[in-house]
Amino acid sequence: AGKTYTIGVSNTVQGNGWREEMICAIKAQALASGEVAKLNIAHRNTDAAGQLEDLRNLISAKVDAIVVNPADPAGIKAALAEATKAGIVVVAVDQAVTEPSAYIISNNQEKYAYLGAKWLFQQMGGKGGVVYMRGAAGASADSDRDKGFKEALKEFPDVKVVHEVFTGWQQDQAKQQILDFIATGTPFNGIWTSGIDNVIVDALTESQTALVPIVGADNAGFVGQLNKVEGLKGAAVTNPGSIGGAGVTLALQILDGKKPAQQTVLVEPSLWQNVTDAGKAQLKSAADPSLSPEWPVSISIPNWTTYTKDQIVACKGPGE
Amino acid sequence: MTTNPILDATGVAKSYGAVAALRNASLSVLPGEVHALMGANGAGKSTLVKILTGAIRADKGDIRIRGQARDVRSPADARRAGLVPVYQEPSLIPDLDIVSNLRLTGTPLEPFRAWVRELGVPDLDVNDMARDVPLAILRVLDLARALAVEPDVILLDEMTAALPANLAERVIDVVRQQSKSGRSVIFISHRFIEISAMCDRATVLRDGETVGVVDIVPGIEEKIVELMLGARVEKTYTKSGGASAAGTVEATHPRLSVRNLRVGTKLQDVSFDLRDSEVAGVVALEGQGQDELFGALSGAIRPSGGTIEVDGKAVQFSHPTDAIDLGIAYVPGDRTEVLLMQQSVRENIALPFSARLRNWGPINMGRERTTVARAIERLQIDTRAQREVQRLSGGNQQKVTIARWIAADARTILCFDPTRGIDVRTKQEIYRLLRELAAQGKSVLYYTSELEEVQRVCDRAIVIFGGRVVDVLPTDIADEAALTRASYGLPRHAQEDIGILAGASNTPAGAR
Amino acid sequence: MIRFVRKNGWVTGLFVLLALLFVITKIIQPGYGAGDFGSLVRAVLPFAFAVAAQTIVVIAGGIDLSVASMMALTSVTAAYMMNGASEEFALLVVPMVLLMGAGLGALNGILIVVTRVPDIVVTLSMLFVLQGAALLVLDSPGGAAAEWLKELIVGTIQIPGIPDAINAWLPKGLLLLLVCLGIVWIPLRRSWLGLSIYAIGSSPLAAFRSGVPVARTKTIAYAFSGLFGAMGGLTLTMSTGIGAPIPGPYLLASVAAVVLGGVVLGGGRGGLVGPIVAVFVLRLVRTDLTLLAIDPNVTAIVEGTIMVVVVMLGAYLAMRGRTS
Amino acid sequence: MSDQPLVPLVVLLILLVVVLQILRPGIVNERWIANTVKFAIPLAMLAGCQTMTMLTGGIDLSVGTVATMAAFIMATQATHFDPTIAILIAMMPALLIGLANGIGVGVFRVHPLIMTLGTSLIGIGCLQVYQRTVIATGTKVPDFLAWLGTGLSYGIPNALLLFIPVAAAIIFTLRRTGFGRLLYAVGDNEKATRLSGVVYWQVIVALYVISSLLAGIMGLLYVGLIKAPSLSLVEPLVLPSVAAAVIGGTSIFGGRGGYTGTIIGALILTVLTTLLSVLQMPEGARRILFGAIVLLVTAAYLRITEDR
Ligand SMILES: Nc1ncnc2c1ncn2[C@@H]1O[C@H](COP(=O)(O)OP(=O)(O)OP(=O)(O)O)[C@@H](O)[C@H]1O
Ligand SMILES: Nc1ncnc2c1ncn2[C@@H]1O[C@H](COP(=O)(O)OP(=O)(O)OP(=O)(O)O)[C@@H](O)[C@H]1O
Ligand SMILES: [Mg+2]
Ligand SMILES: [Mg+2]
Repeated sequence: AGKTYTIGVSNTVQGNGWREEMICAIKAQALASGEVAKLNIAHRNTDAAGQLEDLRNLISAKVDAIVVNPADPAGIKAALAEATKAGIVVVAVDQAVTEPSAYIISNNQEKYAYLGAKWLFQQMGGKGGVVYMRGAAGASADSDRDKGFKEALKEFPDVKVVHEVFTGWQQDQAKQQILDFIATGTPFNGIWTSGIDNVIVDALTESQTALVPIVGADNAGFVGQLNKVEGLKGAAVTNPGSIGGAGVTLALQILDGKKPAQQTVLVEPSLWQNVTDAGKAQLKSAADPSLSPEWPVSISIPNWTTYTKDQIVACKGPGE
Repeated sequence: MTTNPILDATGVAKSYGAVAALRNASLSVLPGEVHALMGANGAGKSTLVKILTGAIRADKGDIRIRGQARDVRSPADARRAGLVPVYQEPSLIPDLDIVSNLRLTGTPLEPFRAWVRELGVPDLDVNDMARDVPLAILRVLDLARALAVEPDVILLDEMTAALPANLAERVIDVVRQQSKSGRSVIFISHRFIEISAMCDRATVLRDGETVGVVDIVPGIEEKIVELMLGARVEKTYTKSGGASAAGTVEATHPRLSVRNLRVGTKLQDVSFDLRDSEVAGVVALEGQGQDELFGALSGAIRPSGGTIEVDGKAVQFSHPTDAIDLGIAYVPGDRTEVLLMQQSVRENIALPFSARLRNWGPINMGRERTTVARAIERLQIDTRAQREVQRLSGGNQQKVTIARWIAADARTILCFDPTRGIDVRTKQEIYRLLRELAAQGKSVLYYTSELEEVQRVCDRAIVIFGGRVVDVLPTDIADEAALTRASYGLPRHAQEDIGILAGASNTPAGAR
Repeated sequence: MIRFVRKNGWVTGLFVLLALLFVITKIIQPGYGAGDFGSLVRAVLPFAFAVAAQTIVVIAGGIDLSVASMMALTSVTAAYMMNGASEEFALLVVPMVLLMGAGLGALNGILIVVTRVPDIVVTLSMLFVLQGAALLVLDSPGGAAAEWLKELIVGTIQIPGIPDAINAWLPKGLLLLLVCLGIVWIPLRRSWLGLSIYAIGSSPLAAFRSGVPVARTKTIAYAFSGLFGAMGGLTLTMSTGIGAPIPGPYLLASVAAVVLGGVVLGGGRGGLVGPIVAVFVLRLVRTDLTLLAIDPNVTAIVEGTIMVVVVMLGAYLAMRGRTS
Repeated sequence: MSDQPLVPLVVLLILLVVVLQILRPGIVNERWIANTVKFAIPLAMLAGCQTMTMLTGGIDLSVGTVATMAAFIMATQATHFDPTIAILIAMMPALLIGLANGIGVGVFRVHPLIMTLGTSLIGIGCLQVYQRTVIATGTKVPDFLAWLGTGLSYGIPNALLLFIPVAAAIIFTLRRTGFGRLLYAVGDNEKATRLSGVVYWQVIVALYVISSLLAGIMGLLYVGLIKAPSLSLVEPLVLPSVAAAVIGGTSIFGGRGGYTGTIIGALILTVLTTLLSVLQMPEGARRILFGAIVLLVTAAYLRITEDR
C-alpha cells in the first residue's frame, strides 16, 4: 500500500517522559509502516473539554483515523461518537474509553499496580509498613492503580500503609515528601511508587537510610538504579509508552479492513525484579543509559511495533 | 446671633499611630455663614473635614448636625445629612466619563451643567473621561457636583489652591451666592485675600487644636496668623534687588533661551530668555499653554517647533533626564505626579541621586543622610510622619517636591505653582529660598496662580495668553491689576476693572 | 460612529482579527463549515465563562486565581448530584450549582474585604481550598449529566422563517453563551451597581468618597464572578458528561484573554465583549494550528508569540495614539 | 523596607514548626531541618525573582520555564561538554528570555503578567523542540551540582554556600544601592521617577534580566537537588514563589516589601507542605487546609504589622 492515510493524534499531557515516548512511538510507527502520509498531532496540557476541542478539530481536518490517549474514559465520549459517525477509525491507547464504537489498546493499570504491590508485599515477608506514593489526585489512571493496589493489600492483612501521599507525578514533590517522612522516624519496610521512582532511591541513599524494597516503573533511570545501586532490592513494572505505536498499528489494520476480534486489546504488564537471576537478566538487557531517565525502557511491543530503536529515538514522523 | 449652629463639632481627636492629626478640634457653623477653617500645613484641617464627612472615623469627639448628635459613618451618610465635601484631592472616578460620575453620586445633570457654566467652564464635554480632564477643571467639576445637590453645608478643602485667578474668582462669587441663599460653607484656604473677600468667621487650628474663632473684619489677618503660628511672623517683600543687582555682570549667554517654541495647538509661539540669578515669573489664565511650556522645557513632552538653547547651545530633550543632566529640574504643580507616596521622605528627596545608570551602585548613606537633612531643614518639612510621604499633610508633601531639587543642587528650577496649598509661613520661606537661589546664581522659572506673588519673588513677569507671550512686565508695575489685565490679553494701558481679585488689590483689606 | 469606533477601537480590531482568522481557516480547510463552527463554539464555552468571571473582578480592581478551581468544583458537584438521578432532578441541580458558585464567589469577596489581604493571595488560597473541595466531592473523574443538559449545546437553533443555510450557522451553544452572559451583563452594565464596580476598580478612594459602598460592591463583583465560574463548570459537565476534579487550563487562559480583550489589569477599564471575542480568536488559532498539522511543540511557541505580539502591538498603537 | 517587621513572621514560622512537632513528635530534628532548608532555598530563590519584580508592580511568571530550561539544557549538554560550558550554554535562554521580558515590559509597556506568560509559553515550546534533539544523549547532573543541591557538611546543607551570598546580594541591592531604590520608586510612581531623570526601560530591562538569571541559577541548583531533569521540573514552584513573596510582606502592587520577609515566607510554605504531607487525611482535606493556612498566615501578619 502507498502512503495514503492521515492519522490524527490527541494527547493531553505534555512534558512528561512517558507521554513524550508515546508520541515518538506513534511517529516512529507511522513512519515504519509506510502507510501514513501525514500525522496531525494535538499534544498539549489540557482537560477532557480541551480534548473534545482537539478531537473535533481533527474531525474538521478530515483525518482517516484518530489515536487518542483519553484524558478521561467517559468525558470524551461525544466527540469519539462524532468521529466514528464521520467515518473515522478511533483507537484509544493507554486507557479505555466508554464509547463503544472505539477500539482500545491499553495498558492494564489495575494489573500494573496489583503486580508490583503483590511482589512488594511478598518481599516484605507479608508484614510491616508500606509507603504508598500515588500519582495525581483525581486522575483516572491513579484511581485505577489504586484499585489494583488495594486488591493486593487485601491479600496481605499484616501489611499496613504507614504513609499515603500524592506525588502529583512530580519528582520534586515526591523527593521532599519521602525525605519529610524519613525525618519522622516512622519505621517502614517497603515503598510502592506510581512511577516516580528514581528520586525515591536517591532520597534514601542521600539520607543514608537503610534501603527497603522499592517498586517503580520501567523508567530508564530506575532500571539503571536496579542494576547498579548496591543493596537495592526492587522491581520495575512495565508500562510501555510505546503503546502509542501499537495504537497506530491497530488503526492501520482497521483501515486496511483487518478488524480485530475484540474491541479491546489489553497489553499486560510484566515485572522485572533484581532479586532473581532471570529478573536480573531482563533488567540488564532492558537497561539503556542513553535514554532520558524519565523514558520507559520498553520502547517497543512485540507484534505491535515494527520501528527500530533509532527510529523512535529520532522521533520523526512521516514527512519530517 | 441667636440662631443655632447647623453643624457643631467639639472635642474631635484623631491619631495615626504616634502622630496626632487632631487633638481637640471644634468647629461651629451657623446657617448661611461662610466659615473659614485656617491653620498651618499639617494643622489638621483636612483631617477635620474628612471626619465631618465620614471619610475617616474620629477617635473621639461629638458631632451635632442641626442640634442632633449624629454619627456620620460614610461620605454617603454625610450626603444624606446634607453635608457635601470637596476634598483636597479630586474625587471623580478617573475611568468613568463625567456623566457616569454624576450618576454614581446621584447628581442631577442639568443643575450640574448650569453650575459648571457658572463657574467659568463654558465648553465642558460631559462624555469625557475624568482622567483626561486637567486638574483645575476637575476641581471645578467636583465643586459643581457638590453644588448641584443643593446641600445645607458645603465643605471646600483648598478648593482654590489649584485654580488660576479667573476660576478662583468665579468660585468666590459662587460661594457668596450660596451664603446669600442661606447655605453654609466651610472654606479652607491659605489665601487671606480670599478669606477676607467672603468669609464671615474663621476657626483657627494649630497642631490639631482649635485655638480661636474670630470674626473676619478688616485687619484681622495679623491676629489669625498669630493664632495659626503661635507667634508673630512679619510679612515683608522678600525680594531684594533681584536680577538688576546680581545681573550687572551679564553672562555671555542666557541660561535658557527659548525661541518660537510651539507644542501642539496649545503653545503657539513663545520666546524669552531666562538668565542666571533671576526668578522669572510666568502668569497665565488656566489652559493658556503654560503646562506645555513647562513640559517642553523639562523634557517631559516634545515641542513641535522652535528652539531651546541652554547656555548658548541648542538642545533637544527626548526625556526629562536630558534636561536634568543640564541642571534643569521641574517641580510640577500636582504633587501626586512626583511623589513616591509609599516611600519615606528621605527616599523621595534622594531619588534623583540614583536616577542615572552610573549611580545605580552602592549608596553613600552618610552623605545622603546629611544632604537630605539639610534640604529638610531648609524647607522646614514637618517629618513627624516621614516614614511614608502619603501620611504627610498636603503642604508638607508639596515641600518635599521642592526639597528634592534643592538637595540635588539643580542650577535651574522650573517651579509650577509651588506655593499651592502652602501656609503663610512656609510661603515666606519658599519666597526667601527662591531669592537665595537666585542670589547664588541659580535661575528659576516660576509659574504662579497667585498674582501677588509676582511682586514678592520675581524679577519680571512673562504673561502668556492663547499660547503666546503677550507681555513682559517689570516687577515694579506688575501689580495684580496689571497682571490680570495682561493675562486676559488686554493691552497694558487699558483700565477696565477685571473682577474682584483685580479690585481687591486696591482695597485696604488686602493681606499686605 | 467615528467616536464609537475610536472608543471601541480595540474591540473593533479584535473583530477584524477574528474575521481574518475565519478567512484564513476557510483557505486552509475549504470544507470548513457550519458544523465546524459549532465545534468551535462548544470549545469556546468553558473559556468564555472563565473569561467572563475573570473580567468582572479585574474591572473591579481585583483578580481571581480561583476561577479554574471554581469551575472544577461546580462541575464535579453537578456531575455528582446528577449521577443516577432523574432528568427532572437536574432542573434543581442547575440553580443549586449556580447559587453555590455565586456563594463561593461572594466568600472570596468577603474574605478579601474582611481580612484586607490582597485579592491575589485570597484567591490563590481559595484555589487550593476549592480544588480540595472538588477532590472531596469526587476523587477521580466521574458522575453524569442529564441528557437535556447535554443537548443544550448540541445542534443548531431552528428559527422558523430563516433559511436552513443560515440556521446551520447558529449553534445552540452560541445562544446559550449569549443568553447566559447577556442576562447578567447587560442589566449589570446599565445599573448603578455596574458603575460602582467600575468605580471601585478605577479608584477605591474616590469611589468611597463618592458614596459607593466599596466592600459590598467588591463582594458582589466576586459573587458574579463565582456565578460565571459556575456556569463555566456546568458547561464542562454538559460537554464531557462527567465532572473532573482536576482544574483545566482556564486560569492563565482567562487572564490572557482578559488582557487581549482590552481590559486593563488594575481595574476600571474595559468591557465583556472584547475578552469574549479574544477567546474566539484564541480558540480559532488553535483550530488552525491543528488543521495545518503544525508540530505540536511549535504550537506553544505560536500561541505565546501571538499573545505577546498582539498585546505589544496594542501597546505600541496606544503609544502612537498618545503622541500624535 | 528596612523596617519590615519580621518578628511576627518568624513567630508564625515557629508556631507552624511547633504544631508539626506536636502532630508528629520527633520529626523536628537536625535531619529534618536540613531537609527543610534544602527545599526552601530553591523556592526562596525563585521568590526572590518575584520580590524584585513585584516591587516594580510586575510579576515574573516565566521563572519556572527559565529555571527548567537551564536545568534541562545543562543536564543534556553536560553529557558531552565540560560542566562549565554546559552551564554557560544553559544560561543563554535565561538571558534571552530576561531580555525579551525587559524589552516587552520596559519599552512596549506590555503588562508583565502577559509578557512573562507569553515568553514562558514560547520558552516551553522551544524546550520541547530542543528535547527532540537530545532524546538519545541521556542526561547527566554534574557532581558538584549534586553536591551543592543534596550534600551536607557538618549537618548543614551545602546549598547555603550558594544561597547566603545570593540572598545577601539581593538584600544589599534592595536596601543600599541606587538600583534597589529605583525598583521601589518605579513601583510606587513611575511618572515621578521619569521626572526625576530615571529612564524606565533601563531599570526594567536590568530587572528582568537579573530575575531571569537568578531563576536560571536556581534551576541549576534545583536539578542538583532533584537529580532528575524533566520538562516541567520547576513549573510547580511558580505559584508558591508568588505566595512566598506575598506572605513575606511584599506588595503585589509595587513599592513595598523586602527580601528578608520573602525568605521566611518560603520557609513557612515549605514547613506547611511537610505538615500537610505527614498528616494522614484525604488529599482534598489537605489542600483545603493548605489554602486556609496560607490565608490565615497572611491575614495574621497583616493584622499584626498594620497596628504599628
Ligand atoms: N494617614 C495618615 N497617617 C499618618 N499621619 C497622617 C495621616 N493623615 C494625616 N496625617 C498627619 O496628620 C496631620 C494633619 O494632616 P492634615 O492633612 O489634616 O493637615 P492640613 O491641615 O490639611 O494641612 P495642609 O494645609 O498641608 O493640607 C499631619 O501631620 C499629617 O502628617
Ligand atoms: N547618594 C547621595 N547622597 C547625598 N547627596 C548626593 C548623592 N548623590 C548625589 N548627591 C548630591 O546631589 C548633587 C548632584 O548629584 P549628581 O548625581 O549630579 O552628582 P554626581 O556628579 O553624579 O556625583 P556622584 O557621581 O559622586 O554620584 C550633588 O550636590 C551631590 O552632592
Ligand atoms: Mg489639607
Ligand atoms: Mg494645604
